[in-house]
Amino acid sequence: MLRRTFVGAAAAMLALSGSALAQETLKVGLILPMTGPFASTGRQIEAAAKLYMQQKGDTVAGKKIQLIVKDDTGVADVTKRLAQELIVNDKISVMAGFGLTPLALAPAPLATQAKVPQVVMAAATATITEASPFIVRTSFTLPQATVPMAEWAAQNGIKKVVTLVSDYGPGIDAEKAFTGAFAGKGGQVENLRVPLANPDFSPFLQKVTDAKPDALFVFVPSGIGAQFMKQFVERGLDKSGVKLIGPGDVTDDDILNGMGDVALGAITTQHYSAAHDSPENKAFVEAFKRANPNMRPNFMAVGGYDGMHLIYEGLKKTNGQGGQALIDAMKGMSWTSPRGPISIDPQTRDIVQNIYVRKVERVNGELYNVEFATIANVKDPVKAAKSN
Amino acid sequence: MLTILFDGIAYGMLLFVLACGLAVTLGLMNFVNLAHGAFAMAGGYVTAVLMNRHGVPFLATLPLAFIVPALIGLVLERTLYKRLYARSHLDQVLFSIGLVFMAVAAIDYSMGSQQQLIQLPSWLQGRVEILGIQVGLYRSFIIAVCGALVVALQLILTKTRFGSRLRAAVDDPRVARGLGINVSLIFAATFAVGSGLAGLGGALGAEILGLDPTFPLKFMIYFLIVVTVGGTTSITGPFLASLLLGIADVAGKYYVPSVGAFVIYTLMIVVLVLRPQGLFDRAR
Amino acid sequence: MLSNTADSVRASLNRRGRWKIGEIAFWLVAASTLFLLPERHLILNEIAIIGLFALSLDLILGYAGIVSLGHAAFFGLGAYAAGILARDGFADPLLGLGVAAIAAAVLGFVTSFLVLRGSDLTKLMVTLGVALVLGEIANQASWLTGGADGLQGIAMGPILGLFEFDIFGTTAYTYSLVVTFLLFVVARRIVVSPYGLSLRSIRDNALRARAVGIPVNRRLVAIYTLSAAYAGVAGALLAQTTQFVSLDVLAFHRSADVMLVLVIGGVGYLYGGLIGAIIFKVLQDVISAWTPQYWQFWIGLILVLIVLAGRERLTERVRALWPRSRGRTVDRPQPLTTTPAREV
Amino acid sequence: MTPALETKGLIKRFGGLVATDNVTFRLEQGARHALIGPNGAGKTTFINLLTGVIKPTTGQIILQGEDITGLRPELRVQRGLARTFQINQLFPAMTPLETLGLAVSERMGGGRDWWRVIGSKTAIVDEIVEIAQRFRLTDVLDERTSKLAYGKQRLLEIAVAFACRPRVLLLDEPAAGVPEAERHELLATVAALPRDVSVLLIEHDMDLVFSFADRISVLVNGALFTEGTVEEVSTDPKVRAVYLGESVDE
Repeated sequence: MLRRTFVGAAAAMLALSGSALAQETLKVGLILPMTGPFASTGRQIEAAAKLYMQQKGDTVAGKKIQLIVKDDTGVADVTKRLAQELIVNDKISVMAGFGLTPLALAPAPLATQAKVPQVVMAAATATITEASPFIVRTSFTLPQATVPMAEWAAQNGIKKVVTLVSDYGPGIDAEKAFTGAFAGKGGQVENLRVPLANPDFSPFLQKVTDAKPDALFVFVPSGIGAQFMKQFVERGLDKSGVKLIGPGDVTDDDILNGMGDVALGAITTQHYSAAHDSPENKAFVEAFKRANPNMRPNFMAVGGYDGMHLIYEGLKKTNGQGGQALIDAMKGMSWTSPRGPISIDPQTRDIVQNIYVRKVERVNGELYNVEFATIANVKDPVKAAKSN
Repeated sequence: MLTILFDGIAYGMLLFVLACGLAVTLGLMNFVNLAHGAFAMAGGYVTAVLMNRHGVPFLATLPLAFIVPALIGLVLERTLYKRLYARSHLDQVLFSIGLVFMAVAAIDYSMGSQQQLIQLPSWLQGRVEILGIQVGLYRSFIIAVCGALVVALQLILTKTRFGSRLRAAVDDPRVARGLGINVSLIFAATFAVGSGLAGLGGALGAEILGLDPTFPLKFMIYFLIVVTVGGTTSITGPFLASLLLGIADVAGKYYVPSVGAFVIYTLMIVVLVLRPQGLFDRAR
Repeated sequence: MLSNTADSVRASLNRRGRWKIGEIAFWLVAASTLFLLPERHLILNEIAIIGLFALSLDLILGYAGIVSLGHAAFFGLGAYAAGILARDGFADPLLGLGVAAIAAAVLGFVTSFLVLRGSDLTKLMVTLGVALVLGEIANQASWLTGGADGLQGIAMGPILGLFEFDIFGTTAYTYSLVVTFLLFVVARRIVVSPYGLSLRSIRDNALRARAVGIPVNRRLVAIYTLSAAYAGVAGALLAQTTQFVSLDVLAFHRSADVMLVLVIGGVGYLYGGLIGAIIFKVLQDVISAWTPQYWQFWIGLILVLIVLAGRERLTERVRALWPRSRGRTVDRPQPLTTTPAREV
Repeated sequence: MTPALETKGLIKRFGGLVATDNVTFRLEQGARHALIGPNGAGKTTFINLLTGVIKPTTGQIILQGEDITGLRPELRVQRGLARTFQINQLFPAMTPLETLGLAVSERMGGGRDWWRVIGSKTAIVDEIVEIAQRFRLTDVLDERTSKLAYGKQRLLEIAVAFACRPRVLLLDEPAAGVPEAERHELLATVAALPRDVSVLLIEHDMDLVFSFADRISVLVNGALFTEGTVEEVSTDPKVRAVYLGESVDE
């Protein structure tokens, strides 16, 4: 017991020394999957974070910000080790990034122990922010993006839906959120789960064909969405009148344009589209494309961009101090992001944002998710339900 | 029902074209080439780059998707692979895994990590109904192309001089050499053709299997299953194994989605333990 | 004259069992890192674990000639066993190690019968298949393993009731290093024992080994089981020191990496795994700090070069750095060209 | 007296091919018995049947009065049936010392010993020394086996089998391939094998057969063709016809 207190004290001192001693530079550890199957997530976030620093300068509250990028290769125990090293050796003020749910959960105990705020820029399982009081999120939660989809579907004459999700945390989250909300409105739902690593969707799509639903709700991690779309169309599901709906991952901006006409007409709900009509977004997209030719910012990028903003503004407020002060400063913060108005819920440390209903259309020769309806200020429904 | 069978056959055919080169290198040169998938990836990227950056029509890219990996294969065979024929399987495995790592990183560096997408010509999109079965046009195309390849390969192997020399070299390289057959040349040519076929498979499969830098690692296991289950002494063995695997995979996911992959791996182990020479090999 | 010969025979036979100066130095250096490199304890911990994992592979590959592309099956099983135990309230680390070792040993024993027959390729595929099946099971049984999200909520108690795991990784590294060292000492004894000698003979020439009266299969089953238990302990160490387990512990790349580690360090002399782990991790750390996206390329290149240069020769070189009392070496056999396939 | 080794009606078929055809054979205690026959006569199959590498289709194999037909190879060795191979089967990466140490310690049940080193047992050390001297290997004990001269490797091949302390020793062409200069040493050690070991010699070299053996069996097409003393067989015109006639200059 005595030892435990000692460890706690040591960790606290460490966090203190991180801000008190290293006056000159404040270090931000950015841990991302830069190689492996989820590398594209890492690349988007890194590019956005660097863009933010390039735009806003690398000095905050009189101190220099140093970004340390580490590749966890998408492996959770590596994430944890890297986080630990960054905390212990580099004495970072904030850790950020975290491309997938397990990667965000693995270092959570460290955040608590060392009192280092952990800014989740990508992972989207609802429960993540409950893993540590030092976790704050600038991406989204799947239920947040999904429940509006269910409501929209119910209001627009869809009665029977088949859900098809990747079999892992976020997928199951999406399935539950949609099924709950849609069944609550009197709809009929059938669930299908596909393995996370899956080369061929055809057997699952065949099941969908056989079920003859009004709409197919789909969640697959961004990246394999394209494959899904193609097979959806190849199977003629679009022509047989099955609407494709889901959270925006499947029509990820990063690869949407490459999907071609097969993606046209897909209806998704999400917090960000590169086609979002606002001056902030136009500037963001343009700058992003200039800095990274051949890339279009997607919802991962905006999560990284806003994450950096949150870190900058938080540090400004605390005058460079980290730890508890920084996480407190981040709570309740609100600003206008490229995606629209957003804020950090002071209770849950999760993001509150508008969710947009979009449809894939061709704009100036390129495919975009064009927003046509807005549901304002959506909180994560899972945690909202708990607090009520 | 029959649609599932049809999809499985298309998938299996594709696997065969991807993996048959591996079967030949393994059977002929007794070389375990885990980097086989890298050649397939090369073919896929040739097609993707030609189509997306240079606007070459899909069909026109296919010959190049064969030729480019074949040339790469030829060069690598002459410079590196041939040094390793006499080594242990372990050395070969390590060497080819090293090549895979390099290929993955190199493609990632030059092409980016995202999925490469290709636009099929419109006449290959969609599906038609034949005798009450829903048939995907592109999958029919794959079956046709791969079926033609299988027949061609079988004819080359059994009817041509090259085929008989190849078979002689497989049976006993020393005797073949004694008969004045240039075994080394046959090895090189076969390796190149095998790599080229993999490339073609990669190009055809980009639409169905996806194409990104991790392709060689993702599908390596499938290729190995085809080869080890099918055996390496003939073309028909791996062919039947591919079809079986394709149909089992698709049907498994359709009927028992929660145990699909499980069944395939277990089956592989059972086959290997009971028939180490492969399911369709003649008993020796 | 006769007693002279007997003495020199005895000396020769015992020489392998004695600790050499280089070995003692190796472990002293390892121990000194506890004090000299306090900032690197986290990566050192990983090195110790991977070293132990590679050591376990060396037991079957280097000493018994069994190739495996699925050794992660045992590593992962050990990790999950220890992790689940800790999650469900049995927080004692040593208990976890024991359970992990037993669980992995049982799996090793059962699957060993699958790898007794067949060519190298068959063995590679069968071991790979076992690991894949296990990965599928862990994925499906998410009520037990947490599925693709990983096993959450591992809380480890203090080691021996005294030493709490700390954030600097010092306790973790000390723990892993001590466990690795103890298991190394055991392995070292085993490989120089008559049993170990019989394994080497099986690797060299199984046909003759049988003709000397060695029950080949039983010996292989035993070493495979032991190796599995070692791998299980390595997995348990990872689970306990990172307090996290994900499906990744069973993934193919774990098996491939450990093979790579062992090959970099050299097969068949126990230190290969440890040295390989050091080289591999340091390289990975350095290269990936320099170019986070593309470090795999350089690892791949190194692997290709090692094989092309002839890894046995390289291993000889490394071993030659060990001070030895006489010029005799214990290396791998050349391919057994003298063994025709007569066993069938 | 019980024969050292005996087969009764031994038959081995590979598909349609009869490789061993109803062989009933006796090896007397302390015998020096040679088994000869033209190439393809089934000598190797017969040896493989005796040692248990392959199982007979029907028939019995009896070692020192005990039926060993169903036993695994290593158990036959433990019961006193050892063999040498026509082509050296050694442990290339081990030394002769380790090879002999292995064989001796295995015989003493030491192969299950996980903990001690071999050299700690005096009985083992003494026996290694004795065998090394008998087979003239004392000088090369610490060399790598793969680096030994061929004649020494051949001696080691016999020494390993001898280290199993067999009651019956099967020598498969012990002098095959040995250069003339090293041949004498080898033949001398073979001739000096102790008399309590019964030896079955499989050989092509007629000089060696005539100088070593006191009985000869002739195997033709998998069946026992004839059997008798050296004199009887060497003068048998039928044997000359089927066997000696075919390989005059061997």
